[in-house]
Amino acid sequence: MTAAVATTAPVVLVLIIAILLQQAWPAVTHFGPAFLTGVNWNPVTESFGALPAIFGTVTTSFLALVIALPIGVAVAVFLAEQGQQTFRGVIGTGIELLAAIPSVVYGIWALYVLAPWSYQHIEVPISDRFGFIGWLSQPGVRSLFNASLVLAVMILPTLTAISRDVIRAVPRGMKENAVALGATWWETTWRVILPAARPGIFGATILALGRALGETIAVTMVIGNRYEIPPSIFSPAYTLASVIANEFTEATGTLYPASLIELGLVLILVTLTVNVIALLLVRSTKDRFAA
Amino acid sequence: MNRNARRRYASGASLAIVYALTVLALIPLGLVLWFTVSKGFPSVLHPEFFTNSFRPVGVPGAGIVHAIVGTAILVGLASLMAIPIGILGGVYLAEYNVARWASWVRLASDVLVGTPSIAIGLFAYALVVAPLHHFSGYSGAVALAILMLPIVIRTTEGAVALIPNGLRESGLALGLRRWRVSLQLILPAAAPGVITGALLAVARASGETAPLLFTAFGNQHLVFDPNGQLQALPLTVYQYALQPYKSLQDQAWGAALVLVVMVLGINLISRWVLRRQLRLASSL
Amino acid sequence: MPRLTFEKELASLRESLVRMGTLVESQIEAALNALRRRDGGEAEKVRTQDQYLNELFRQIREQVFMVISTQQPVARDLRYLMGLQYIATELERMGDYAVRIARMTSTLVALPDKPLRAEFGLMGELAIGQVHDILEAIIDQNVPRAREVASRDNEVDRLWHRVFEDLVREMGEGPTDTDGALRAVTLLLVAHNLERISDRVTNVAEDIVFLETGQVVELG
Amino acid sequence: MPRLTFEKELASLRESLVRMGTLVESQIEAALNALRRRDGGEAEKVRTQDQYLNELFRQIREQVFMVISTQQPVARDLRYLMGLQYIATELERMGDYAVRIARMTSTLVALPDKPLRAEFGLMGELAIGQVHDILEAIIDQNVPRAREVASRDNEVDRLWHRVFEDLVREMGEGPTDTDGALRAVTLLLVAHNLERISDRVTNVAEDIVFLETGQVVELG
Amino acid sequence: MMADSRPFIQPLVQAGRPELRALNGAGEAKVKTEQLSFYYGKNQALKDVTFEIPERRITAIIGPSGCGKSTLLRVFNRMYDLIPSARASGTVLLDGEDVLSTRRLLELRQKVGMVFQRPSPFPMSIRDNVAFAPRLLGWNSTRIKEVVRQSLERSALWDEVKDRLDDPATSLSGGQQQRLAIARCLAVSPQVILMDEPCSALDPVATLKIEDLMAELMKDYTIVIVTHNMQQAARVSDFTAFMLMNPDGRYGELIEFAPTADLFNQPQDQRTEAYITGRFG
Amino acid sequence: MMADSRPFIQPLVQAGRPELRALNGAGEAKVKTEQLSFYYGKNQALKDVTFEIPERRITAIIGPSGCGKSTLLRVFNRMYDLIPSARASGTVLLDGEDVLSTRRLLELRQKVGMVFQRPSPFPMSIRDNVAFAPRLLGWNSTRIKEVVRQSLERSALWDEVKDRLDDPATSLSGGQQQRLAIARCLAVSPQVILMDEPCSALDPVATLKIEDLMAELMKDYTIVIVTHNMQQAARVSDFTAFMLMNPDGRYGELIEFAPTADLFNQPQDQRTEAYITGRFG
Repeated sequence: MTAAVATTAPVVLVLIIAILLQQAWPAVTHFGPAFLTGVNWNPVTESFGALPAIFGTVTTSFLALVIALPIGVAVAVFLAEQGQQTFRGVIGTGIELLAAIPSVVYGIWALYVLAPWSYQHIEVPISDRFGFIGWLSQPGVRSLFNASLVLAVMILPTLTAISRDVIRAVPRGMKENAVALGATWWETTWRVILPAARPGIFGATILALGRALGETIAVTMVIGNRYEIPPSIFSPAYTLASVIANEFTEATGTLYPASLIELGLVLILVTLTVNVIALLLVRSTKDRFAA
Repeated sequence: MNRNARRRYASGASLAIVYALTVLALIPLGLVLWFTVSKGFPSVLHPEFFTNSFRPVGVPGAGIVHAIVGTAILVGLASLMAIPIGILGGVYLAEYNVARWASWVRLASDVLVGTPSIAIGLFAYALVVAPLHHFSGYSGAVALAILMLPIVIRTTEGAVALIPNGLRESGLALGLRRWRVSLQLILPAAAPGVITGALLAVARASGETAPLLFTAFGNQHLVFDPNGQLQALPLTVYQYALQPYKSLQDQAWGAALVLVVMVLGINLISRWVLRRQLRLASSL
Repeated sequence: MPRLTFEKELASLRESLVRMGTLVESQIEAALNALRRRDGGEAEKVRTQDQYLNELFRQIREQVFMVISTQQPVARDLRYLMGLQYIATELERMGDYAVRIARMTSTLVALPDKPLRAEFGLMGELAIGQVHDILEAIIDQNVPRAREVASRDNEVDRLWHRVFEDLVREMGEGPTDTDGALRAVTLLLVAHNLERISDRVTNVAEDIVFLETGQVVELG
Repeated sequence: MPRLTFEKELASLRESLVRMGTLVESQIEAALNALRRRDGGEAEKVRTQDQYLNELFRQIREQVFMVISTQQPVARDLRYLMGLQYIATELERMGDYAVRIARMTSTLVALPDKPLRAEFGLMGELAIGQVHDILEAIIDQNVPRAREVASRDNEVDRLWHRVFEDLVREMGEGPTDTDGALRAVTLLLVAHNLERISDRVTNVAEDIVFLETGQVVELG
Repeated sequence: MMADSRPFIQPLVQAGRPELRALNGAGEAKVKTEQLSFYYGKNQALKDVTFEIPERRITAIIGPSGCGKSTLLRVFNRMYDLIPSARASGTVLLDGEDVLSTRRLLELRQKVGMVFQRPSPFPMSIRDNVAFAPRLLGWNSTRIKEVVRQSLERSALWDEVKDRLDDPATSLSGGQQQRLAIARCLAVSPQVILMDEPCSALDPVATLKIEDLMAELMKDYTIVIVTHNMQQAARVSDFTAFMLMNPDGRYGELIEFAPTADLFNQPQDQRTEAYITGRFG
Repeated sequence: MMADSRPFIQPLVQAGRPELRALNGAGEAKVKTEQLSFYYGKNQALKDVTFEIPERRITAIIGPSGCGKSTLLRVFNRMYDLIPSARASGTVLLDGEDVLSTRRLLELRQKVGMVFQRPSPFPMSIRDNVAFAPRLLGWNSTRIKEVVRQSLERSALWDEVKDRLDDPATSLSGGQQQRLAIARCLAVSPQVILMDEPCSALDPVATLKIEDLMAELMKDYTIVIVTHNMQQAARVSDFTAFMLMNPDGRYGELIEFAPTADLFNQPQDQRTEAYITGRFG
């Protein structure tokens, strides 16, 4: 009985892929591999290519990660320190709560607050100085960069929370030993604790990456939804999720929705691989200290 | 000595940097809350906001009751589907985790947690909407259920796994049946953790937009029939926010505030429950 | 917290010791009776009895062993065990003296009878009294009593010296024959052994002081 | 795995025991020399020396205590410790006999000189030899040797009986005076004590067998 | 005289010496183990263990870690069933009934109680902890009430908790929790009690309390205790089994089984002596 | 004769008896503790602890759990700094330098090494574990190479690991890991080594190995060991401090400090005797 129930998870997972594949089949057969490399998206001529969306998705996510990772780990280290527990507790809880805030809320905030601000105080100044570098020119309110920015804010809590747990999982004895050997706080953290936690933190990172890749709403609201490989990180772009979110409901015919669903399929496969890697890594750390 | 002085200095400096970064991290997160509250507050002040449903732009007294009700129905249905299954599954994973494929189940549910909600929306669409040829609350509930299921499973398993093995052994050593030990000794001990899991799942589900876009789809009127289209809070925020009309944008902020309060509320409760669980487990 | 097992074993050990003491006492008594009544049979019995005494002694030692190796006693407990064992050793010796007296009795029985001088009776009384009382001191762990008993040693010594001098003078004066000499010498040795017994009592007293207080003292 | 501390303490304990043995041996030797040379001073010295013997004995006991209470020895280790302690007890006794011989020597010195009969020399030789050899047996933990040494007891016994009979006969025959009697009796006691010493050696031998093999045996 | 001198020796013999105490009355084999071998999947954990656990006595199993003493203990109540791939061969007879093959597992475990290293009290009141099993066994409340009291009394806990039976069990100290665990297992009135390092998590004071308790329980129960603390085995047990891991086979085997007093004074096997005198390895 | 009979007694006295061994050469106070009190926030953990730890001797601190022995140990290298709200008053002098007030923490901790109950090897190779601290001190590689070897030799681990110095430290057995921990702390050549229950996680065999090692190290280091295993304290230490929790104040205090042999034979304090003879509480 329970055994049967327990299998629902894998069953569902397989179902999802199977059904989406079946739904996407027309597109898969019609475009073949070219779908992944095609650059235009034209419902009228029914020519669809996923590359710009894929590019958008991947770049936004990685950019977000680059911004969030160092900060996240730093905060995690801060939180894992003992002392002023209540204080750290409050901050920790606060950050975890922010992980729970619906993405649509981040979206609206990004749309009306973050994006304008970042346009004025980040994009413009940078492009003024470094505009001569192509991909730092043409600042815009709705841009790939701002999407990354909001993503960074959104994954920061996850990143922090998991990293903190991993760091806390490092046996206290290690810290004590290092300190007893006359190591400073930094030496202890940097040479003993973080190395011990490394795999776990890496796992957390990739997990966050997965989140970023799949994030739909917030990105859709600020990325500008232009279906092209943007010339600059400050220009509008598109992501797999956004395309689906924006176009699926009005998609007509067979090939158009099929293509959209194929986009979804691509998205799933990307996140799936990323996730699997992450999970295996996290697990390995846990086991290390379980022994 | 000299070197040691340098070491102390380096250590101090790096500590300072860590603190600085923490502050930096807190700023945007703080701002999110601040703006949601400050911008959403005005619209929340009107009682109609909670009693009335959609009014065309310009017509005063617009409200979001239809969205709240919709969310309630969707999440309610989803919970009915996801939570019981999730709990049993979680207990099974923790209690019989020796089974070879258990680790696969675990991996699957983890992956499911990470699957983009939009894709799950697509799935629900293909599974329910397409065959029935109309958007419906049911399809939305299905989507949300799929979102919730892995969360419930994993948190339940986590909570159960937290219970020291000694408890299990002691129970069996007293000559009690395996399933009795699992359900009458272990599960009660893990109850708070399990509840936490359920609550978190609910919170997550009630905040999701993407899966509802082409399942529940949305509805401007207050309806209770899950077989038809349903509005939901997140949908409201999403749709109104992108409108050029100030009034709708304000309603969006208002809805956002309601949503945030709801979600954070649930979270805080679950957290409180969880803390009791941890204290208990550690004392076992 | 009692440490039941350990206490139980200590108790049984003390008990065995008391048994041993009683046996010793009866041995000495028997030996002296034999001497007084010139009863060769009784003397013989004393000698055979001695084996039980040795057996008891062996067992007490073994028991002490077992308790030490299984209970890891320290401080007072250990002292107590060792003390009991010291005492056992002394008792076993006393037993030997009883046997020796018995042996000499057998010699005397073979010789022509003569009235036994009063001192022997006295010394016997005293010695037996000491042994008896020291046993009580052991049982009710009574240190002052032990000291008191030890102090009586002097009296016995006095008697022993008197007996010695008298016998020597006797031998010196007047015409003697081998039998006479043999008898005198034997009696002398009997007295000597009685004196040794009361010495041992002193040692036991010292051991009691030790096992109760942990102090090493020289009595008498 | 060696258990360094414990081994060290065992070693030092054995060492102390050997010291004690050597002292006993020299005590007995001294006592006999005094007897042979009629040297009151030497005899006196033996009696004063005895205190060191007792001190040594006290310390060995204490040491055994400490080792038991701190090292919780069991089985062979415990047996070994107890064995050493038994031996110490015997040695201390031998010391007492030496003292007694010395005391008697003082008595004899006061009396008119007469040639000492050969048996005393012999018995002395034998006794000392036994003590000496049993010490070696202890040092190189040599059980057969111990047994051999113990077996020599019979020879000493034989001598003791001869001395006894001769002296008694002497006293019986012919005219004697108090001094003569005293002298005879004293010599008799000397011989008696020598015999006792060699008895003790037998006990030591038994103890050696015990601490090496764990068997309780009756030798001689 | 011959006759009435015997008593001088006889009674004494019984007093101090477990192996002789064992001879009168109780002490017949309660559990017979013959040629017991045990495997975790491919690797063998025990080989040809053969010995008899005497009734209403305390039997200690000692040995260095990895010698399989815990494994052996877990055979007696089939705890190893929890581990798949665990397999036992040979015979283990409890009152003549085969433990390894019995289908009546629940009865077996009620007959053979077990106390673990960590007391792990159930997350409920002290009373409910003791009453837990009886309730599931569907005993009526009066009987349960009775049992709770008895068990707590026997485990020398009653006086300490009788006024707070409804407090959570977790509010007890480590030592008390362990005694509660014992009470819990007494509640189903077992005949054999297996103890797996019951004191290794306790301080000396609590430890000695438990040891005294064992001495008490011995009167009515057959106790088997696994401990890596030799001194403890020596202190509490009547019989001791010494196990060692076979250097080649990497499996545990029984080296020597004897009355405790003998094993700690005259061990028959070189390795036993080496181990108890700490000259080992 | 008087004269040359003395030697019969003299040397013997020194041999078996730590407190007397202590008298010759080493044994002067290395750490002086005076009126030491310790607080965790509001509640007092130690009160007026005053005693002296002799140089190049093994000093054991025993007592029931909660008597504050670990706390006391953690004062000597200021480990308690890790716990905020922990506060110490009184004086602790190490070679005359005040430990409580010193700002030169790193130096202090290099001088006072510590070994914990759980060895917790660092997630790196065996070699790197030992080389950890020296590298922080910026020693040159040749010197480090040298130190690694020495430390491992002193901790009696060299022969077992010399061919696998680059294996992860976690691949070692529990006992080896503990000796590695010792090597790790020897590497910075401390003068005092604090050991907090170093053996409570090990089996008897590994335990005795460590105890022997301590006996070796004693020649060059001052060792302070906290253990709840009285027998162990008795076996290894020259001096023993017995601590107890004050029933009213709920703070730990030093009941008796004496040469081990004396403390276990003639304890001066009732409570000490009660504790070591197990008649406690």
